[in-house]
Amino acid sequence: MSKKEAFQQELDTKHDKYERLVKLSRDITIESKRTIFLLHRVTSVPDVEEVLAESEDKLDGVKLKIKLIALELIGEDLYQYHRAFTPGIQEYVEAVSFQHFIKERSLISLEQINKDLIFIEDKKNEEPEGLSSDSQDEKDKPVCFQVTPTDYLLGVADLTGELMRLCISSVGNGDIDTPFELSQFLRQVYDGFSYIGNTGPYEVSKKLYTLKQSLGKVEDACYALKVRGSEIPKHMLADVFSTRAALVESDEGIS
Amino acid sequence: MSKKEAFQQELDTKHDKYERLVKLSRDITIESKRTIFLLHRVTSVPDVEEVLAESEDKLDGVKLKIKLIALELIGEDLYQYHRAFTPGIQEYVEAVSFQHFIKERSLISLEQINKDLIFIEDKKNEEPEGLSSDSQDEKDKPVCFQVTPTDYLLGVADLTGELMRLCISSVGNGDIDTPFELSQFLRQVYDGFSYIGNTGPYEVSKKLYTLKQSLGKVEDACYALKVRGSEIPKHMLADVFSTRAALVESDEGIS
Amino acid sequence: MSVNEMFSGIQGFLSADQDVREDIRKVVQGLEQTAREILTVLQSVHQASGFKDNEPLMRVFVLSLSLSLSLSRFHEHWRFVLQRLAFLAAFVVYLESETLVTREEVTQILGIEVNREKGFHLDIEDYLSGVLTMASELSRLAVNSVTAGDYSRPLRISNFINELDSGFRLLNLKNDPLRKRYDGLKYDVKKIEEVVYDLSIRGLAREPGSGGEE
Amino acid sequence: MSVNEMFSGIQGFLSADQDVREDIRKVVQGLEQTAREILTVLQSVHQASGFKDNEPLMRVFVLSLSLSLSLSRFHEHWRFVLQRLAFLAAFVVYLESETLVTREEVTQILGIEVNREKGFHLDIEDYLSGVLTMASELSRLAVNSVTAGDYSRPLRISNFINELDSGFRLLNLKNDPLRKRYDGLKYDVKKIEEVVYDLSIRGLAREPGSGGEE
Amino acid sequence: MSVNEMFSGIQGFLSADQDVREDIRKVVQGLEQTAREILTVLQSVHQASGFKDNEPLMRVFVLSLSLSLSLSRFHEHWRFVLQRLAFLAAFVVYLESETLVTREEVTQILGIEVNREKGFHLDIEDYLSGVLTMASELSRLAVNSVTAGDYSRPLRISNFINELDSGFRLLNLKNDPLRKRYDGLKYDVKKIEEVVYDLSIRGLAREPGSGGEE
Amino acid sequence: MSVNEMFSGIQGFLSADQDVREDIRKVVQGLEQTAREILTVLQSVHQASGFKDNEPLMRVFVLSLSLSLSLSRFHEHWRFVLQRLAFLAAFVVYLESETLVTREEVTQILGIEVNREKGFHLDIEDYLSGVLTMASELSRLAVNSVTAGDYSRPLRISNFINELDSGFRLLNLKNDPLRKRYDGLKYDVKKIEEVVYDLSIRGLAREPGSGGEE
Amino acid sequence: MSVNEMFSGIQGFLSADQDVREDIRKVVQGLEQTAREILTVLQSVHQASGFKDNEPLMRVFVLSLSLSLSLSRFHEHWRFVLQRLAFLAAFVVYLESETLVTREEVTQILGIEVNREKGFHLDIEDYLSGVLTMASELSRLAVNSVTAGDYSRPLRISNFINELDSGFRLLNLKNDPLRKRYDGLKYDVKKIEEVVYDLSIRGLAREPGSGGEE
Amino acid sequence: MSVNEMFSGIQGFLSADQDVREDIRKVVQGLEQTAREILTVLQSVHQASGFKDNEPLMRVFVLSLSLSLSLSRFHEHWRFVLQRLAFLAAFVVYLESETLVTREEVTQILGIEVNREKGFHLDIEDYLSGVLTMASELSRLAVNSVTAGDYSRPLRISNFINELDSGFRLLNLKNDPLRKRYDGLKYDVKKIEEVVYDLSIRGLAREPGSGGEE
Ligand SMILES: [Mn+2]
Ligand SMILES: [Mn+2]
Repeated sequence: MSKKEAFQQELDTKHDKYERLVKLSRDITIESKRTIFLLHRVTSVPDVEEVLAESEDKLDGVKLKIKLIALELIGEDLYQYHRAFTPGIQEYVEAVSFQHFIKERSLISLEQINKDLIFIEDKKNEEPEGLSSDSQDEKDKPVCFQVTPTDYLLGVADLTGELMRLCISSVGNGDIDTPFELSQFLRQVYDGFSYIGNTGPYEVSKKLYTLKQSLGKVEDACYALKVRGSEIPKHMLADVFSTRAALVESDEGIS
Repeated sequence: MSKKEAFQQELDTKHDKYERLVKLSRDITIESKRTIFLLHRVTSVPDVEEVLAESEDKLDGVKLKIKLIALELIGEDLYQYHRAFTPGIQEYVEAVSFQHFIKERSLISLEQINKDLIFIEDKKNEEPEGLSSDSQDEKDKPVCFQVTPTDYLLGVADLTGELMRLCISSVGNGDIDTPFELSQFLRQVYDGFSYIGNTGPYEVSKKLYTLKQSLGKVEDACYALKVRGSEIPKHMLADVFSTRAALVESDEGIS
Repeated sequence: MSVNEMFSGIQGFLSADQDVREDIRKVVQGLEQTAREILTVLQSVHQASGFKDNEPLMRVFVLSLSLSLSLSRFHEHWRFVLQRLAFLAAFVVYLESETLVTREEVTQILGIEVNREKGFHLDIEDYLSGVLTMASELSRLAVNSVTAGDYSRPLRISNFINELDSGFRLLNLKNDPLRKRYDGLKYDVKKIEEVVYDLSIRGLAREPGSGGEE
Repeated sequence: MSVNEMFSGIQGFLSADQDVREDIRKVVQGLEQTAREILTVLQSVHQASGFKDNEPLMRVFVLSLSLSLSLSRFHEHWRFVLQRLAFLAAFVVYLESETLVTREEVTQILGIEVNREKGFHLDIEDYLSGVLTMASELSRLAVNSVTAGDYSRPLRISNFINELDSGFRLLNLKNDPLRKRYDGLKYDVKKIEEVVYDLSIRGLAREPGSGGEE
Repeated sequence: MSVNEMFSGIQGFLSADQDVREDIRKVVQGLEQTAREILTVLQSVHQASGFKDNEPLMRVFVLSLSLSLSLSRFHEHWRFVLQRLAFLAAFVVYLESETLVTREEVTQILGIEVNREKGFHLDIEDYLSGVLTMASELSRLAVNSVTAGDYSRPLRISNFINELDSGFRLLNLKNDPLRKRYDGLKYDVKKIEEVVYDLSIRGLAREPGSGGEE
Repeated sequence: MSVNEMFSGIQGFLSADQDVREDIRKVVQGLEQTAREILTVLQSVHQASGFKDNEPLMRVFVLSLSLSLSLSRFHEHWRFVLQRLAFLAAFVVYLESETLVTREEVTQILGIEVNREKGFHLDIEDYLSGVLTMASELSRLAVNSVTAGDYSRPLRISNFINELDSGFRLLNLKNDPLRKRYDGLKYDVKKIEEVVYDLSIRGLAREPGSGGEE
Repeated sequence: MSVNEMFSGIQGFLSADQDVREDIRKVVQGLEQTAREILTVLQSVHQASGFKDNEPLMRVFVLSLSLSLSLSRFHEHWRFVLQRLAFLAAFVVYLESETLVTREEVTQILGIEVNREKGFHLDIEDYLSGVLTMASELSRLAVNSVTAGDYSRPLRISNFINELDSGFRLLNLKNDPLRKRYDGLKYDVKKIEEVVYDLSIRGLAREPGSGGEE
Repeated sequence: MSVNEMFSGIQGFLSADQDVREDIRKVVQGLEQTAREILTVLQSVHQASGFKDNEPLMRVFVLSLSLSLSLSRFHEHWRFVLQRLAFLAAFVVYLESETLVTREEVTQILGIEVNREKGFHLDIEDYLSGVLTMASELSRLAVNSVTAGDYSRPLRISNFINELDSGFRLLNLKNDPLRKRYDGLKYDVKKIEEVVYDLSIRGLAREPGSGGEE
């Protein structure tokens, strides 16, 4: 009987932790998705920096949640709970790499992502409730979370979908440079994924098709820009677009 | 324009007829299913004849609906509308062959089923509305409906499911002869279907597995009867059951 | 901006929906736990000692009162646990009175509404499904009663199940999962009949009420 | 017999449900026919002659009044036709006033309830889906306006679609089919932008209101 | 044995059916090969050189005469190839006269009966399906005509397709596969509208026959 | 034209392949018919009268000799019928001698080669699949033997199946379909054990050999 | 190029992973073979002769010592074989002592660590899964014991299984595969109850311990 | 024991087969790695800089020489990688010479036998599948060439694809996966035609050969 109770306790502990991680993962997913939505506004607002600053704040909030995951996992088998938080982490990778691309026009590395997830435990009362700090020397060690290469890949694969959306929006808003940069960048990512091919987990191979479609849409957009731009010299094109942008701006009051 | 209107009329006529046939098929299905439900009462009521008579009435109603189908199909391509009424006809075959088995303990033939679907047109006002009797000599010819061999097979395949249910109910009600007769009969039907195998349409082959399961259940029931009957001579078994039946009868007032 | 305002409002609606789904998930989890506990108590009926305690029933009652979900469109989310609770209610009522619980009784026991317009309700299909689960539990009970030396209970169960069976025969079941479950009832009938037969040929069957242990 | 009576009652319920489903099927069929006819009239907007007649709208209004279905649990059965009608209402309202129809307006036009407790209603998802279908129709309209020699309409459509797009950006869409449809909006935006560009580089774009046909 | 005999009889019927199906399969294979060859010749219309030769049409005519299948119940087996042939007939007739082939003309070209009692026939659905396939080929032709420097053909195609589209919109299509194919027509219409737009905005569009720009 | 010539050559290859497939299809159809007829005769073993006639086996032998297909790459096309024939051979051999047919015996009975290089052959997987089908038929036979009053056959079948089961347990099965079918053997074993149990508890089981058939 | 380098690094990581998986696959294959052999020996318990030999157990012990995999993230790859081995350990322990093996005992028997930090370990889910497989084997054993004339073992098994069942009922199982397997326990319990019933009604059941083996 | 001995022998056969499969798996893995690397190099063709280096092709040649598998029955295992390599060979040959690679050339490039009796070979279906993959890559290349400012390449690709299309139209494709892939070719043709159209209408299309590359 007492044996059964011990089982029950072990199962409950595991289950409760799992549920907490699922909850955290969901929160991370929602906040990351919101960050991505926010970042898409860079194509339509005048002040990009403001959007970036706001996204920074949001991502800081997400990082705090990831810290809570890291705290839950101290002394635990990461992979036993991996399924609980992998959706959230992938979405975070998507969001953070999207922000990085907008700022730097480059792919954030796994190392960089993981470096940003090393947390120095400075305040004791930040610890989440329900977590017993049984070993004292843990307070000195930094809490850190390690994104797995697979989660990184899956997040980056989804990033390409967002970049495709960014490209189409850019075209819609008369930005003629971003699409070309994006096609260059997406081709590199696509080539990278092609290189990995089916050596990775099945989920990664599965994304290759969507990735190719996204790349195709971006290539088509560049093609369209090139073809329609062929009718008028490029510097004039820029003029047309700035006039156009002003026109849209001034219209906004009317309707 | 007038050409398009002619198309519209042709499509509408076809579609309306199709819808009417679907409606008739549904009615036939519902009434046939009700007949089958009714017939299952033979295992639990004292007067089997009464149930059979009632089922006869119900099936006569179904036949009238089939006559309406036959009237709709006069001068038409049967197979163009076949999909519309095949579910109903299969269910009718199931019902009529179930009734036949209960009465005769044999399989009704396709010829017999079709013979019962030759209708002599005696009253003119029986014609369904919306049907123009354009050719006069049709009144003399008998209206008849031909069940296709495939519909017959599919109906019989479903019959075996009902027979399995009848067998299990019989055992539950202490009838020890019906299960053995049923196992003999179902084995013949199963052998027949095995013989046809995959030469028939796919739907027929698909039913083979269910048919085998039904046969297995009946064989298991016979086995159970034989094994438990082995503990007591068969004539005594009958006594036990008649006592039991009386007991159930007398109980009914109490609860 | 007008369009923007409209969409802000819409976003509010969408978020609220998500919250309701989350709430349902939690309530359902709690109900499942309660159902499990009640069943554990009820299982003792299969032991020689039998079942006496009907206190757990009260707990369902209390718990379900906290349900204020008024949206039938989330039915799929709680269908399974409702069938489970309907089974438990039917089983308890049978054990107490050897009668068939009505749908109204189930809803009263569980503290829920029958009328679907008034919110949380009990579908006919869910009620019938619970009744069929009870029938299968009764066939097990018939077997175990004999082992425990109670030779009259199987006969009473047999009568009850026969009545149930003829009730179901009145239904023109379309619904596939329910029809399949109903086919299982015949096997329960058959199993109980075999028990009664075994008792009969050994002269152990007694008129219910005339002798019996109870 | 008591159990038998109970089951007879249950059979009644089950039959009634089936009848309701049958009724819905017929109403939906009629609505689809009406929707098709309205669309045919509306298509004339793509011709040089343009669209003038808003009489068909009335017919939806009248027809839908005959709907007295109060059961939201059959939503799946009329979801498709509702989205279609929402699109038509949105399209007519845009053509008449160049504004975005609200959900309330759609329900008034169609004569249905917003509040789901009161029966037949219009889900947010169905409303948004109808709006997205209209957006795609507008991108086609922008192209055909140019062919018909109307160079100001594309600019007005462009502004309207941009507003719509920024509205949708506020939504945190979970729902997969809707999200996918929303992605399509970006292509409509892009297509309209290309038309505006083509007009710009040829000096054909005019300030809406300053010149134009209207 | 009686049951055995019954099944033997049915087996005989099924075997006969199988033989007919086998025969149909062979005829259909031949027709498909012919259809493929005709299409190859017709494809030249998309090249700058254009299409001149209508000799292949004769071959369908001859081949189909050899068809003496009188069983409409195997319709499913030759439905696909008939639709293919109807498309080819419609395409040839359009290329020759820029008119829509009638169902009667198709049956004459293919040497088959319209009246279903007389055997092999052309269903209205199959005819319409063939016409829709032609529409999609015409949208491709509009694109390729521009490449070949023919700026008036796209306008003529546009008018033709618009007529076709409004004709189809009047039809109350119930038949699911046909309905789906009709949905594809929208894309063809849109594509052709865009080609006409491209010509208009560049001042290349001319009224067919009349000359002059808009 | 060069590309055209290449494709003409390729079409030649494809046609030759198609012809072979066509031939196989006919042979397989004939074999299936034979297999069905043999099975019909064998089914009589489940009747009280039992199975006596082993003449049909000869017919497989004769028919399969006419097979001269030497292409193992069409294996998929006759895999199914081969498994069926292997089952029949195994079943007949068991009924005659209550022993397990060997793969060599099956190939001799069917008149085919074991060596795959020499053409038509019997794969181990196909042989084992046939054996498993027989096992499932034997579990049915055990049940029906009891019904027919033969209480000793189930015990003999039980011993045979147990031997078979431990034989299969030696195999390291990777092949997915075979593995799945092997899982079914466990149910057959269990079913037969329950038959033997039913006989034992009623004192009906006798040691095979010691008591003989009833 | 920067992106290229990043993907090369990740590819390196993935390749290393693949190698580990390959190694695990081989070890697991060996373990499966061993498990199969042990089971073959254990199957003799279902024969009249019974099971005596516990030597194979040692072989698992030795083999598993060679496991030095310390990566819990490949748990999925050896989960199945571990459950199998846990079942075998539980079965052997039951046969020897009629007690439930503890998780600690299983890990000792298999020579693996409980503590997950130290590498290869036994999850509580895997342990419970093994126990449930044993329960199903015990229901088979109850049947076969009767056949072998041992009427007291089924009663002892019945008590043991009932204890197990009520133990499991206390567990709040969330883990889906385990939950499904637990549902199977109900059938085992029912089967054993029926065996006990059969013995009871024939007066063959005796209290274990009081009467000894027949 | 006789049955046991039989199964031991069978296990021997199965193990040998498994070893072959294991070997194939490793070779295929290596080939896939090579194919991936070649593709990465070839992808540079879509960049403005273009593709120059044909050295990777040699690496396939060398690696595939080590293949001495003579069993066509494992065809399924390497089918996928062969199609991939055939695609790469076809793509390289097109980039170098703008001609269609023949099946013989592919086998020479890959160092494999055409004759299937001599072992490892290249099926027509695998060759054609590779060619179709190339066609789809060429439609992408047409788009990207325009972006890179090369307006003459799309016209050359268009001519090449049209030839390919009419070649495929000669084939009587039964094989389902290939047929499906061939349907994709129509989209590639259409896509390329639209690119050429876009160039034409803007006066950017030049006859290949007459104007040269930009
Ligand atoms: Mn995303
Ligand atoms: Mn039925």
